[in-house]
Amino acid sequence: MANLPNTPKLDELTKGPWPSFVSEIKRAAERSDMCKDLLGLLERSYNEKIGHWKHGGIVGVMGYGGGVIGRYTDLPEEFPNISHFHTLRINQPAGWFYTSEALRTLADIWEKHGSGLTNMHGSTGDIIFLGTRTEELEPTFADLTAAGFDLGGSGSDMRTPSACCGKARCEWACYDTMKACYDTTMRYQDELHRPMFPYKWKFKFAGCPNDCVASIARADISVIGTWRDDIKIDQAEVKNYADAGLDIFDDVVLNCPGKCMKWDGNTLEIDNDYCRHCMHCINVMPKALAPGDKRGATVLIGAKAPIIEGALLSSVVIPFIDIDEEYEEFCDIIERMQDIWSEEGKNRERVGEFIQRVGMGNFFEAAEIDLIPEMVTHPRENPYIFFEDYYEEGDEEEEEE
Amino acid sequence: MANLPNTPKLDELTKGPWPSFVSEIKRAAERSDMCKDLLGLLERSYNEKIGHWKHGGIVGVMGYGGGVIGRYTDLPEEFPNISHFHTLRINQPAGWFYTSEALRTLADIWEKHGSGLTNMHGSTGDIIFLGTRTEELEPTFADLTAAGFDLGGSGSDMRTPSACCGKARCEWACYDTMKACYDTTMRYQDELHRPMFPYKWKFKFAGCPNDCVASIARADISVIGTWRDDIKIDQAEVKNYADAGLDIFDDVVLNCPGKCMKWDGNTLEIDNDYCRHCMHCINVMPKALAPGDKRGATVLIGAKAPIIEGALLSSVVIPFIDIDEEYEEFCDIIERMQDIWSEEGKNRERVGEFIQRVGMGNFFEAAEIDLIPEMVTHPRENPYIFFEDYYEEGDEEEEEE
Amino acid sequence: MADDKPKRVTDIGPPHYEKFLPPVIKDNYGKWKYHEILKPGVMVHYGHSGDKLFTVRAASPRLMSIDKMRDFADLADKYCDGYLRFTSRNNVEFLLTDESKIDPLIEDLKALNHPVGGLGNSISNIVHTQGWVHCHSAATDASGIVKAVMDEMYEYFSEMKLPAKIRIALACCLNMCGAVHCSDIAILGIHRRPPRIDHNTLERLCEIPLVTSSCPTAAIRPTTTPEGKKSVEVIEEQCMFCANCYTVCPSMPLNDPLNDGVSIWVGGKVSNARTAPMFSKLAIPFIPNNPPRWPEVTDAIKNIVEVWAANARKYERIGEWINRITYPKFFEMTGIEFQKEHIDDFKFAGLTYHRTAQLVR
Amino acid sequence: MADDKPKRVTDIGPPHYEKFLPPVIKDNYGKWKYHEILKPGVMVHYGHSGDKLFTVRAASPRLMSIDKMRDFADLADKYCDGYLRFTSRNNVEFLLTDESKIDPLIEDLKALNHPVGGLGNSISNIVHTQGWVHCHSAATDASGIVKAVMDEMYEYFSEMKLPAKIRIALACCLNMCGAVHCSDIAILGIHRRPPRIDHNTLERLCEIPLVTSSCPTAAIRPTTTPEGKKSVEVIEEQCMFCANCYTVCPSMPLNDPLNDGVSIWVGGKVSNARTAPMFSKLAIPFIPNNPPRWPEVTDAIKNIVEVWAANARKYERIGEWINRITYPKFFEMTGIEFQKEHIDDFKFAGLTYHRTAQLVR
Ligand code: SRM
Ligand code: SRM
Ligand code: SRM
Ligand code: SRM
Ligand code: SF4
Ligand code: SF4
Ligand code: SF4
Ligand code: SF4
Ligand code: SF4
Ligand code: SF4
Ligand code: SF4
Ligand code: SF4
Repeated sequence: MANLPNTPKLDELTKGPWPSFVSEIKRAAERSDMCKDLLGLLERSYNEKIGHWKHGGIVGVMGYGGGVIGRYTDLPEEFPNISHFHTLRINQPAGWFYTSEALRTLADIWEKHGSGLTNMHGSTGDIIFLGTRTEELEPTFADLTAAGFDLGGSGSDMRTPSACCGKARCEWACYDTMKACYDTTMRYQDELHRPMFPYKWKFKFAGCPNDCVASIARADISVIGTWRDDIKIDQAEVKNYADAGLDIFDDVVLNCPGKCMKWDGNTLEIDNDYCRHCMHCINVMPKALAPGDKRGATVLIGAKAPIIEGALLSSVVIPFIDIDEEYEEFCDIIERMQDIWSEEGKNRERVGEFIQRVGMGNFFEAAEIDLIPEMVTHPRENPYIFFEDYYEEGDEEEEEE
Repeated sequence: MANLPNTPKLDELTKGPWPSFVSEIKRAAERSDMCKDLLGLLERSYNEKIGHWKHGGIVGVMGYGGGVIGRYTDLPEEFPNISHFHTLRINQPAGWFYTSEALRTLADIWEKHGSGLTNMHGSTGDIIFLGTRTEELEPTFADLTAAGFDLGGSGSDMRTPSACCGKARCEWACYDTMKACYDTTMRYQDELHRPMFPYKWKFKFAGCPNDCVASIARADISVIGTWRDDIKIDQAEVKNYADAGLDIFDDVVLNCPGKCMKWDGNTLEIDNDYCRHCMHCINVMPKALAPGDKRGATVLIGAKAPIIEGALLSSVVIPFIDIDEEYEEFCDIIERMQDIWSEEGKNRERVGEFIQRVGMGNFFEAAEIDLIPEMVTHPRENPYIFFEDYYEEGDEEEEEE
Repeated sequence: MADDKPKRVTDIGPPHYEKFLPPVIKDNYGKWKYHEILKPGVMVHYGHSGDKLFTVRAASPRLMSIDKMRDFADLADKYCDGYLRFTSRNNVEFLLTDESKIDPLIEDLKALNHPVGGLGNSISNIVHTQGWVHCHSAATDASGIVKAVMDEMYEYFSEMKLPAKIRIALACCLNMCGAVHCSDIAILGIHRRPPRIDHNTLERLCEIPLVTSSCPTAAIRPTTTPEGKKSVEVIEEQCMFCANCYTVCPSMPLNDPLNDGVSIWVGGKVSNARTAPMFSKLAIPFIPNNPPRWPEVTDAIKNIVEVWAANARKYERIGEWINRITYPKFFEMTGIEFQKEHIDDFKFAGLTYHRTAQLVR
Repeated sequence: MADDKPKRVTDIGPPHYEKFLPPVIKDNYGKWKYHEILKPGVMVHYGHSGDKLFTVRAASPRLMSIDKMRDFADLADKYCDGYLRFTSRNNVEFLLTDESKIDPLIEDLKALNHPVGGLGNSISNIVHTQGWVHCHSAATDASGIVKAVMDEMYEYFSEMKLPAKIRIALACCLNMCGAVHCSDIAILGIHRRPPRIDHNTLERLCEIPLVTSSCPTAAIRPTTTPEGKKSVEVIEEQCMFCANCYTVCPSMPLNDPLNDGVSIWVGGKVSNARTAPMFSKLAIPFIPNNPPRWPEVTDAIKNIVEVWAANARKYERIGEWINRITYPKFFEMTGIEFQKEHIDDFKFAGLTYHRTAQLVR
């Protein structure tokens, strides 16, 4: 084994209170030449202020169209051990819960086949095995499946869905996020492993409007828990919060976007008809307030990063569905939308951009989804309405053509 | 003289508590055949649900390019008296103040030369003389100028500016709107009478942010009064309002967009650094609050109706200018903007659309106006920044090319 | 040539406003202290000097005969030393210094059929346009609907029983001369049938490149008729009836008795008070023209006003109220049907999509 | 062919999450009552059953060696019966039932250099991407800046002394894999030099029509080089450096040591709490790359955080604070210079213009 390269710039980053990725690479480099070369290459980038990776080629495991990102350095002579340095995306368990045993299994597999570097986790949610050679891909995959793991998505396929911890560790989960995530992952294994769409297709499941997986910003399909009956109030506990120093008026009532709360110093009144289910009051007084019992989810569509028409947030498709009970109906609606986008979307056109191009009304009509005011924050401001029919002379006045 | 035509549909509109335009036409029709034919034509429109006017030709008074809207009915055989039915736009006195004498003078001129129908006023602000023949235009104009009146704008020229009553009858006027309107009208007589721009060019002057002339929605140049020192408070009067039943907390403090007010039941505190000069608190308690003494105006640019890129509201150019004192500077800035738009605007491109096309930054740079954060509600959200320079290899790193 | 004629007077501009200001205004110009609304349609401004100026505001149909002008002049002479003004919403205002003359003036105005009101939290006059009285573009009449609506809304003009001001405006076509785009309630005439092309006149009256480029949706293409005339054709599915082509080319009228009508918009405002100015939003996409009283239009407006009045908080204008309760509630409470037309599909459409899980139940 | 080989296991999906849940979670699944934050990085969830689950959250660099994985596994065995999890922001969480084990666990974590914190009103871990460690597109490094910033922001992670949560994210190019577009503070790698074209390889590696159509500003045109090679050219003034062309065509790299760097964005959020989700807005258009510690970047962020912390109200996230005080005040208070780059000129630009007279002084 070669020595660790000299990396004065990187070494700066081993200092300080925050855990150091450089220390991690160095530690892995004790047993991996790949990591030694990576250190050398990275030091060079730090000196030259430029990356040294080439565009990936198409590499992968047999029968799968995704799950591996091919990567090659542009300095293979100097850093031969990372001439290949591919990434595997491994579908994480829903909610990112592990046992120590599972972690060790993963570590062992990666010690055997790759650099020993990981991301826990990638920003879509996968376990990332960072850096190996083409010929190791298939053996890694075999060991992973033997251990019960499978690859995640990449390319124009369904991407690895992810979920907040939900019912596992949160009192606010309005549906079973981890179950929905798991079921969705299993139902769409084919779509996940074999690119078949115009572009990527991401799902994220958040148990309540706090949206702890950032689904509304980062998923084509964002499922966000909510409720439809009244917020539960324990007035005595509200009073306790107030007595403990919480300024219920300034910090809660004034922050309510529905402007639907009243506090007289003793009792907190909520006009639930105007509650927007934003979570703020509940967040601030978790012991006193809770979402109601009629729980379910809002389904939204279309978030994405800026490339190319600008970043989008997801927008409402289904204001409320009891997704735990009506999961099939959820899938049915999703599939109707997915089909239209897959058939008519342009190459590299995310569903959000597609909807903007064809028009939300046309899109939902084609997907046989009722048009409802919840889909828009406000109706159109411009008078450029495409009326679809007009009367012809001779038509009965009552009758549209 | 012919008889009044039979107009059963229109006659319906002589009933009811609101003053009736039909009664007005009928009254004028007692001495005007034009108005008789107009009644007949209008009844026909009410029966057929369609208008009976043709696209105007170019008619006007000598040496002027605007001020007259040519109009011809498409049923000249049936309604020969309105085969011509042109409109004159007459520049109103600033603030729409009149003496009875002035009104009678106008009435006499119009009795002599036209239908006897007017709009007091048109929606840009002009006195509208509604309906006459081509050959009457020049004589009407002669009588008008003899009486001290002149035509207003139409076509691609500067349009008749208008102003709220301002200092004449409003305690909140932060600058002299009527003077600014008059001075502007006089300064730009040539621009007003002789179309020279890509499209229309409207000015409106409102004395305070209540914007009683709707300038921000309806004028290419919107001048809205404001102040920069503290709101004046008479605490005793505040208390009087409260005692008289005003809920200062709910109705005032909670409505403050700057969230900068405090009311403890006795004293109203305003953190003027965060006041947005919206006027609400002053509106609600005119006897207790008033704009400060450092008064002036915010100048905004670009409002227009939807045709063709969608309606626009004006946006900020100059956050604060003491326009009464710095009127020349105001004109200078306006003219710099006007020049760029006139030179580079496309035919039928309002300045607001022009700015959107070329980019606000480019437009103001060309007009030599400092770029300041007040011009935008928020900076860009998309990362698509056109950096204008980049370093070349060999450049000093410190130096942009 | 102009030079040969006797010297014409031009470019004199309007008369100077000072000529028309009553002495009390000249004395207190810029020195007003505060005002009070005394009763519907009547307010008083107090000068720092101690002077008082009383204003009586009366309705006007805007379309006025010269006889009415003279009536107003007579009233001004009788009560106001000859001074009066009009407002930016076409009301007439009489300017008095003698408080005792207010009620007699109001009586005289009522006798002339000019109700007094429109101040404070009321519905003021409807800003409007020409309609079938004068414009070739009109998809509906202007003055007729205004009269019908204000007859119906009369009590809200002559009393002050609303939570806030309501500004209604009407424009008879998308050119929006009534600048309705920022109104609490807007009535907008719309066409719904693509232009019909008069191939016989088009080549003569219109510039074909100007016509094709006038269309925001690129629905117009040059063509040659079977008879060999140069003309244009319209791809009907791409037309959204803006009539910009008609504005530049008289041979492409959109006016059509069966398909023209009225749309209703809500929630705009202009003032900077409390909230920033807002555009109006589509409430009802289409109501057919039904002269002389457009009952479906007046009903729709009455409904919106009354649901708002019953539910809004004090000072909450229609748009502010809806922004608080959200649009789904607005549709539910007014019973207006939500339709495809409500969903924006023009260039900023994406920004109107509901991009939050904040929803009322 | 696949059929000839011994049967491969595919499409099994991830392991079922239930396998990894500790008994206390299985017992209280969906039956949690409320939670409390006990101290920085430590919270307890109470079940309706009366059970308690303690969570200790520790920082992670995300880029981890398998050795660190094993360290975590050891700690989980020692304190948590082997149960742990990672968060959506790449922190690690240990799940305990025995309250007395919390402090020893924290000691062990500190010994491993993994500070505990990130709960409540703190700065949590920075969501980030690959950077120079793995991606060909990167305009800056990811892990290096994250380390430098978090070293500087450490106290805000390990204490809870901020008015609200701050979520920082980093993406090393406009593809925004770190989905930084809705972050309280976003660090975004940007290019500033148009692609340089490798005419020698372009025809072979790229589809020219795909390349020309990939450009949102239509800056790319097909061309033929003097040597007769089919290639493309870029109209440099029309390029805004999005790198979409490079994504579809490796022969058009934008990476450039002199012109790549970092931009800073503020005021985004994701949660629906109080206000709807918001995009981040440009705060600082460009800071050159300055490895290994990017001091200008850390200073800029520290400044923004501290000005906000000193002035915001409780629960007011950065974007909410700025929306209250307005952007002119933000620029004034932070001392950040307002530049032309701040003014939007992409398709929704008009909607960002300040269309109201509401202004602070
Ligand atoms: C690994 C990961 C970043 C990370 O360090 O965590 C990543 C890495 C890449 N992303 Fe990503 N993206 C990753 C999450 C995201 C996210 C975040 C998310 O999913 O929540 C986004 C923004 C959300 C979205 O989908 O819009 C994201 C938006 C993009 C885009 C822009 C897509 C768009 O529609 O605008 C591209 C460009 C592309 O697809 O060609 C891209 C492309 C890429 C490529 C494949 C670059 C390329 O063209 O080859 C990167 C490979 C880097 C490498 O060297 O491994 N990546 N990418 C993330 C996946 C890990 C995982 O599976 O868990
Ligand atoms: C563990 C985690 C979910 C997971 O399955 O991994 C989680 C867990 C909790 N979140 Fe979260 N949130 C988590 C990511 C998020 C995210 C996503 C993100 O940051 O990318 C958000 C949206 C952030 C945004 O708006 O930009 C998020 C917005 C919230 C909020 C709303 C905060 C706000 O006022 O805007 C709350 C409510 C609160 O803290 O009062 C919340 C509350 C909570 C509670 C209190 C819920 C509970 O009862 O257990 C949990 C601990 C609070 C804490 O961290 O202070 N969580 N939370 C994530 C921890 C990430 C981390 O390591 O820091
Ligand atoms: C008379 C008046 C309506 C009224 O009844 O009050 C009017 C009438 C016409 N307007 Fe207007 N506009 C009138 C104020 C407006 C306003 C309101 C304002 O100025 O505050 C607007 C909206 C604000 C704006 O300027 O954007 C307005 C926006 C238009 C437009 C669309 C302009 C645009 O940029 O979108 C057109 C179309 C055009 O210019 O070709 C137009 C065109 C027309 C024409 C000339 C139609 C035409 O193409 O020939 C109308 C002549 C009608 C007729 O038969 O007399 N008119 N027009 C108003 C002028 C009276 C006056 O001088 O006082
Ligand atoms: C006379 C007039 C100005 C003129 O020079 O002609 C005028 C006069 C006054 N306005 Fe106005 N406004 C006048 C048109 C407007 C307009 C323009 C419009 O309607 O097209 C607006 C903007 C409307 C909008 O936002 O859509 C307007 C928004 C206001 C406001 C802000 C209302 C709000 O809360 O949004 C106030 C403040 C108030 O009433 O408390 C105000 C207040 C006032 C005061 C109290 C100012 C004063 O101290 O004299 C005046 C009498 C109030 C009233 O009418 O209740 N004035 N006012 C206009 C009368 C029109 C009419 O006949 O009804
Ligand atoms: S999204 Fe809601 S349910 Fe899920 S972890 Fe966050 S707060 Fe809990
Ligand atoms: S959840 Fe939000 S909207 Fe509903 S009452 Fe609480 S703070 Fe108000
Ligand atoms: S805009 Fe202001 S100054 Fe002018 S009349 Fe209205 S309230 Fe008075
Ligand atoms: S003028 Fe408006 S922003 Fe200023 S203190 Fe009064 S209500 Fe608040
Ligand atoms: S709105 Fe249209 S129809 Fe009405 S006057 Fe203006 S241009 Fe004519
Ligand atoms: S009406 Fe408008 S959309 Fe239709 S063809 Fe004419 S210009 Fe085009
Ligand atoms: S943000 Fe850009 S540079 Fe960073 S990992 Fe994603 S694609 Fe690569
Ligand atoms: S970087 Fe973007 S804007 Fe520049 S040429 Fe490439 S695709 Fe076009």
